[in-house]
Amino acid sequence: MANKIVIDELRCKGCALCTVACPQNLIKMSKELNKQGFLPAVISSADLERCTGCTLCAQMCPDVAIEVFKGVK
Amino acid sequence: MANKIVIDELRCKGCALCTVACPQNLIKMSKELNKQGFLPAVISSADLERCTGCTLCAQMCPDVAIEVFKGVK
Amino acid sequence: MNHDVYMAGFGGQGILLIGNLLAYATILEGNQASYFPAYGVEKRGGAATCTIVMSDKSVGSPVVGEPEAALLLNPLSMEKYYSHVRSGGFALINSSLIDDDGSRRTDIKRLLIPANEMALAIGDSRLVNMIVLGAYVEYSKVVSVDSLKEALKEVLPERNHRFLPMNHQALEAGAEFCRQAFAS
Amino acid sequence: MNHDVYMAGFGGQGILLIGNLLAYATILEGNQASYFPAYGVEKRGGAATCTIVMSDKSVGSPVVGEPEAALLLNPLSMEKYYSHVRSGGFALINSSLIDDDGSRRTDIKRLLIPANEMALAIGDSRLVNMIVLGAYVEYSKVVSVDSLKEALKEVLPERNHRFLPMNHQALEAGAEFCRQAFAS
Amino acid sequence: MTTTEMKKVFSRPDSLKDVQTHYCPGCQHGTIHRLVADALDYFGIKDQTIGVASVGCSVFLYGYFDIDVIEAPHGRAPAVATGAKRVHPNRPVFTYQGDGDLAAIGTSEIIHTANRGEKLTVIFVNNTTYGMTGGQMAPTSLPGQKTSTSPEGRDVNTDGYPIRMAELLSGLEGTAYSVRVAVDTPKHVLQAGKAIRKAFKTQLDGQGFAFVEVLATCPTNWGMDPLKANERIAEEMIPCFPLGVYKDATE
Amino acid sequence: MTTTEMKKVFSRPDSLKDVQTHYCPGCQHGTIHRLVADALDYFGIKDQTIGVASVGCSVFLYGYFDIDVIEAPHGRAPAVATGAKRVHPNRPVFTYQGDGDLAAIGTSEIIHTANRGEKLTVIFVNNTTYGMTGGQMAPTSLPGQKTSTSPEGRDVNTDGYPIRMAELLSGLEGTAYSVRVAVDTPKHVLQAGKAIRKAFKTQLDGQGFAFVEVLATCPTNWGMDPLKANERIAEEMIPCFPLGVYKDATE
Amino acid sequence: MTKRLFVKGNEAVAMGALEAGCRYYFGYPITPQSDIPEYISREMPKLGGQFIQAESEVASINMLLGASASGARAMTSSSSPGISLKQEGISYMAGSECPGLIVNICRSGPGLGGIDASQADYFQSVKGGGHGGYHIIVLAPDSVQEMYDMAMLAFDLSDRYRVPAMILADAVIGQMKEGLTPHSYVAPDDLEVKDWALIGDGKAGEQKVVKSLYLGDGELEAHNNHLHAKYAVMQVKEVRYEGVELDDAELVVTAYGSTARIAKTAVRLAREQGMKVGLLRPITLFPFPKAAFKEHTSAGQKVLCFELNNGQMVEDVRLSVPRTDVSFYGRAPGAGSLPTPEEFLDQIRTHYEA
Amino acid sequence: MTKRLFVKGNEAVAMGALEAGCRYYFGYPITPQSDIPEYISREMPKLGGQFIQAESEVASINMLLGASASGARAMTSSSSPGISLKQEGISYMAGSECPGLIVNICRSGPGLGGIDASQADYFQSVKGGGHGGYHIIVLAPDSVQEMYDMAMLAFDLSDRYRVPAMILADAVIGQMKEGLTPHSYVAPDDLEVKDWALIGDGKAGEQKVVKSLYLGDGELEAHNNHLHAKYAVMQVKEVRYEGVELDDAELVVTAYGSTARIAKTAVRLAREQGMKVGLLRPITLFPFPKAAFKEHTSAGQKVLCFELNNGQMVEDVRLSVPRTDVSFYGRAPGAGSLPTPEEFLDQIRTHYEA
Ligand SMILES: Cc1ncc(C[n+]2csc(CCOP(=O)(O)OP(=O)(O)O)c2C)c(N)n1
Ligand SMILES: Cc1ncc(C[n+]2csc(CCOP(=O)(O)OP(=O)(O)O)c2C)c(N)n1
Ligand code: SF4
Ligand code: SF4
Ligand code: SF4
Ligand code: SF4
Ligand code: SF4
Ligand code: SF4
Ligand SMILES: [Mg+2]
Ligand SMILES: [Mg+2]
Repeated sequence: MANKIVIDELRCKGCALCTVACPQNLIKMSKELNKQGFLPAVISSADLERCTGCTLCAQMCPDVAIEVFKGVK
Repeated sequence: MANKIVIDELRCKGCALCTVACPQNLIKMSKELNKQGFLPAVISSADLERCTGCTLCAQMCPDVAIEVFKGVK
Repeated sequence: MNHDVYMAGFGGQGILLIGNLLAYATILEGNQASYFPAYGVEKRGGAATCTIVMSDKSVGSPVVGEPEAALLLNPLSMEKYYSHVRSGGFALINSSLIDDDGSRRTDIKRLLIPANEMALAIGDSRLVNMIVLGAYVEYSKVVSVDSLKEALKEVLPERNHRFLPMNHQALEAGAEFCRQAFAS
Repeated sequence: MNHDVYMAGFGGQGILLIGNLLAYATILEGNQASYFPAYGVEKRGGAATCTIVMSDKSVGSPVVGEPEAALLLNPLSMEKYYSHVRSGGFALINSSLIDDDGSRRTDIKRLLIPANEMALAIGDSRLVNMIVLGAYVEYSKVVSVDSLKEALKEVLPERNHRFLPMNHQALEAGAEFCRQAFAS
Repeated sequence: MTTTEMKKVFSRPDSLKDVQTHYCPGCQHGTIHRLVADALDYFGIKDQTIGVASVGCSVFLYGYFDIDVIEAPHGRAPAVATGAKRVHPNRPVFTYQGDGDLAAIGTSEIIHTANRGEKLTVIFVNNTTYGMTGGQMAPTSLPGQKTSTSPEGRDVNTDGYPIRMAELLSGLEGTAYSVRVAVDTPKHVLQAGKAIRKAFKTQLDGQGFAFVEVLATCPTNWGMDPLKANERIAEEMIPCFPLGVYKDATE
Repeated sequence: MTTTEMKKVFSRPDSLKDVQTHYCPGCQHGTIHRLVADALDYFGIKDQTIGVASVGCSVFLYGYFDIDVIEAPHGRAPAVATGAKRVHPNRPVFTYQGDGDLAAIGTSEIIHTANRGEKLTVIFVNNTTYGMTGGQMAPTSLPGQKTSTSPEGRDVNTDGYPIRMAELLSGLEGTAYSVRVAVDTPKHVLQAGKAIRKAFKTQLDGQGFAFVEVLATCPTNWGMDPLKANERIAEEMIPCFPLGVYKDATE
Repeated sequence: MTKRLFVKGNEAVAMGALEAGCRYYFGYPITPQSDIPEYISREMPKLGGQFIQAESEVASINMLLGASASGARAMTSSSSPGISLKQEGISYMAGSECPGLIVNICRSGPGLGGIDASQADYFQSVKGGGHGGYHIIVLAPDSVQEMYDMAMLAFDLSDRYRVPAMILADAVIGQMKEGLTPHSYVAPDDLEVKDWALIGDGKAGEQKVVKSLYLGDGELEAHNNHLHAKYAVMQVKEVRYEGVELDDAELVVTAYGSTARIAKTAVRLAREQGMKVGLLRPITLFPFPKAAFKEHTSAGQKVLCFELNNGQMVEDVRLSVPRTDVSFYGRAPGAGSLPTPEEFLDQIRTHYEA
Repeated sequence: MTKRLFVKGNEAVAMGALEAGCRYYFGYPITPQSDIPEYISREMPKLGGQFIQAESEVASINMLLGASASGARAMTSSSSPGISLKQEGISYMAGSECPGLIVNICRSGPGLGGIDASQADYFQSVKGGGHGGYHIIVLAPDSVQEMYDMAMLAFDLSDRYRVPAMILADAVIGQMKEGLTPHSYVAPDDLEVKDWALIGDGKAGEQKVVKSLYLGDGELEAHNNHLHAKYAVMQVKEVRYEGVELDDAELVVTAYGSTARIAKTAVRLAREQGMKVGLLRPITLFPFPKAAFKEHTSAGQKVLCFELNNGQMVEDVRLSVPRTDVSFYGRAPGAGSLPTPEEFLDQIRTHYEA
């Protein structure tokens, strides 16, 4: 079982609300602008490993830029 | 000591609210139309004798057609 | 046929009812009629007036400056409207309440009718309007008394139909009074 | 004197500020100027454009169909407005963001300026607007750089006056770039 | 015994002109006018007071009160009064509004005026109908009440519920005093008089917005004689609109 | 491990179009849109539902929701929705309104629509300011809040008090459900989602008027970054606008 | 339905609307039109429709917008001050192309004014009292029969063009009783299903939006031009007027609604006195019968315009025939201010002889 | 106060109003005029006045009525949809002869439309968007300086005639920044103490009533005639317009406000190209400069009217000079819909050469 999130970089407006929502503190803000001029949220593959699929980051995202997947046994 | 009320026949619209307000039941409705076409409230001189000057009739009169006087000792 | 009549009195004298009745009777006879009430903000106690225009063609103005006939039921109406009656026209004056006999005008026909007394004689002071209407149609022949009766049946709610006979009596009495007056 | 310039970029590039500055400097020099912003419902992220008209007489239309000069700061502006520049006019193109070098038009003067890079070189990416403005006034001479500096002092709130030197540097850099470009 | 030995203990207040009103027989607008005038007399403020008339049977306020009056559009008296009060913060200003005026078209104005805590006195005459226009359903009409626009009686499922303004406004912080009274018995009339006086005192003391809802009759549009109409207040209205002080933040 | 072994547990609801919104970064209109769309998905009513857009930052509702939409004049969404619902009693109808729209200009409409017990769902986004027009004072602005029309901060003595709509509407008989939620934490978001679902269920069950007030940010006009703005909800808004169910007559 | 009835104009317009299939009424009481909601509150439930007494005129017009956007035939009615309050909503309906019937039984103003007949809302009705330079269809019945007939016509025109329609009358036409011959409503063949409206016919994914917001570059300009193109079509196709003895008229009297009724008698009296006078009565005030005025003044006839106001329609007459001699006789509205046929006759004589 | 400032038109009108002694502002936010309440909310407290952000436009106009009836100089401002909502209140102010300033920074409609500049509220402003056939004074500034100056003028005219005054501008004039030379307000000598108002000067028993209700026979008619008599005086005494190179003009261009600014440049360009073209810019839209149009077209000049709408002021031009050849070129408002001087120049050339 493994879980993951996918952040749609194009939709993300860089508000950072997901970063404080994640109980595991997995999401960080990028230092590089996306095409719209925002600094999007990112998650490293290392951190992704620790994702519990709790969806809390996605719940908070105003731009519905996060999809969450849960591993099926 | 004696008390009295004065009903302004011209102002009275014959609503009869004063008649039920008087604890002594002193006020009656006339059988004759006044100039405006209403049957005004009247009080007989006999009944006037029994007036306590309580002002309740006047309190109820929507047309402020009643004045109340109280006898001064 | 082309007639008009102005009716005025105080609220409660039943002016609007007879106005309606007259117009409706006209329509029942296959002619055209308009009924136009004047109404005020003050619903009660104020003046009640209306104009009926009757014609065998379509009715033009529902408003008339100098009516052919006027039914004047109280002193205020007499004061305000008597002078407007068209020269050659007709005024019906409720002499029970109006002192002025209108004799200053010689260019119109007048009928002084003690409508309140007559109504009381029939048994109900509220019949003043019917008496006056009866007299007017007798004079003008704009509609028949029968048409008025028919109209009345339709205008009065069923539950009040027991008052029909009294009303008929008042209409007849008014008509009769008029006949007598002009016969003499 | 009778000049006009159109400026366009995206919100946040500081277009409206330099528009204000230019118009205000014009007024400080005793001439007339109008500043007209176009604004949208979408405050952020959308386009920001404004038109400045400068004259020694009273300014007529604050709106211009074919501007004498255009300062184009992002690709969208280039796409939309480049073709409107008056024949014989001038276009200042931020080559840091705009790939199109505008060479298809030969009837106007062009200056490609790598404003973003220049701004970063001075130390703040937000200075793009000042660099462009410096270049424009160097080219057009509508106002002196000194007037712009004076205007800037008035327009910037006191607490931001510590940024004045940096802004001055950017204005000068833009002007210098323009001088160089047209000298060569 | 001569008149000189007698003291007048009840007479027409000075603030009320000595004229006949146009109100129908038994209509309690007259009673409420008198109570308001009594309050103006009591505080001696007749010459300072500004009355704001609303549109309803009481639109002729200026004809009855001997005070300065501004006539407001239907429902807007609280806004007009706000304008007047801001200009003359030291003059007492009151509005006098019916239930159609205040609780229907003027809902927004009364709520926000109360919420701003404007230092005004509002006299609200709830007679469960639009009197002036001929007895249409009001927001305060009782469930089942037959009116000219609810011929089968007010149906709460489609027409809504009688709205309780005294309660509603008491939920706003700007409201300093909110009370409901009636004028159907001498006792209630005396209480109503006190409430109205207190509503003016609240304003004079600068304590905020003061609201008095008065349950009253409209015999004409209720199709009842004045006595029957008066009885309806206790029988039908008070059960739906309980009397009482809903808020008193003046202490 | 491949994707095929994974189950999507959170994704964009069907009722929401797959487009970028015009909202500012961190603006919680987006969150609330998503929650409403989730509810429409949940009940499978996307193709029946009529949304009534108000005037405010959310005016482009039709651009984001894949449902039929009527655009109402500022403040009038409840009246427009009433018209629509009476014509289509079996279609779910909701309004989506800001605090300027609903609690200022639209006060009268929201109160009477609730009082009539219209079977509607109202989503009320309280961000204590007029977002779209550039951050003016709203009826819900907090005491002392600096806005573009209260540069020294809202002064309750002249500007009035923050108005509490969830409480106010719960005082009306026609209101079946009135609740206040927030979207500042994942927990609150989940609660808000439930409340919104319940507000639709109330309508679908024909139980009356359902109202959900959502406390949300306007980072732009508050002059705060999205995180700071989000914190303000717990720090300043909730103390003034307590969360909770104010009325639930659906049982 | 052929029995001749004797009813008020206000009742007739309500009857006509119901006969035309109007099933939603939203209104707020105001004299002198309250007979309309009163009648409808009695009759609508029998037809399975909805009568809502709204909390205000503003709410009413917006409920109408909602019902119209939902595909229904619906209406509101009011009188002058109430109609003023509806102006924002009317502009929205015009902008979002929502049909619907608005009845204005005009009373005297400005402000609270009085409750007597008035024609002082002409400008408001035909020039657009609301913002944004739209127009609505404006019909001016002059009899109880027309109140009935035009309720139907108003719905048909309104649906055909997706333009709100107003019936503009006053206390004379609204309070007057006359004979009325009711008849069954027959929908015109060309009326289409309102597939622009939220009638619930959509397949999944076919979103319908009713709105007046157009923010893209040029979108709103195009929308406005589209609206004005519709007005231009109506100007050609939908003008209605009545001509009375115009053929040999040397003086053309014009008036609408209540004053037209009075003018009809005045014109008859003038004819009786040998004056060659005719009447041109605009029935559609918007679109205005410009061409009719041109036609009937082409041979140098003069025009005399009567109104119950200080001069409004006369401007449209003048704009229709700029080179014609157009005179105006108006009466400012208010209690006791109804002109009489005799009064109009005097004016006719003066202008005829001049 | 002689320093030259660089400010927005919206700010200028607010500054002018405050300088003219306006101490009460009541308004509700709406783009593109929110700078006005924002400016006043900052500045009014310093002057001891009151700024109220009302709950709606309806409340604002009625607060204004209350303040005006209480004798104060007071104002409101809004933009098109909000102005529509004020129509009932404006009619009441007109009827009860309450002066006061209403600013309309007109935006594009109908309905929600857009926020761009528009002149489509001309009819609403000058013909009376509200009920009852009244008029208000309407001033159309075309520069930031005039926004300032006309705020003062509006208060003076409004007080002098007891007629509400409107400043009608749009996003071009309101959002534009230009130089402004402020100056001190000097009250005209003829302005009287407002002893009709509730200014608290009364002796006991001298009741003051501000109302628009007139129910006695003939009272309202007389009142309306009184109002219209004032309008007639204003028509003679208070017309203002600007003429540019009219003396030898063969084609008279006319436009007001924003389009007049654009037209000014177009006329200059035309002159540069040798065309004899002038500009007649109405400054008072009501009263309208009829006589000026007569004067400047008496020798057969043609007129070309520019508007940012589908044709409104052009009707008043045509009514002013019915026998003159009047052409119209309009642009329906909306985003991206501002005409340019070049565009107007093309039109001038076409009509000049025709
Ligand atoms: C804008 C507007 N709408 C409607 C009216 C008509 N109108 C006059 S009074 C009134 C209602 C009066 O009822 P209420 O306020 O209860 O006062 P009451 O007569 O019962 O004392 C209405 C609807 C109006 N004058 N103005
Ligand atoms: C009649 C009218 N008045 C004012 C406006 C301007 N206006 C547009 S949105 C808005 C307020 C928006 O605030 P809110 O409802 O709180 O929504 P938000 O943008 O904060 O989500 C205002 C005043 C308008 N469009 N129409
Ligand atoms: S799903 Fe939960 S654990 Fe995973 S990134 Fe989001 S918040 Fe963190
Ligand atoms: S919450 Fe959404 S929009 Fe905000 S930073 Fe995270 S992914 Fe981006
Ligand atoms: S004063 Fe009292 S006792 Fe005397 S009549 Fe009146 S109510 Fe009766
Ligand atoms: S209460 Fe007054 S009006 Fe009524 S009957 Fe008695 S005296 Fe007459
Ligand atoms: S109609 Fe009713 S409220 Fe109006 S005066 Fe008559 S009784 Fe009083
Ligand atoms: S202005 Fe405020 S409410 Fe509007 S989109 Fe931006 S953050 Fe959201
Ligand atoms: Mg009432
Ligand atoms: Mg908001």
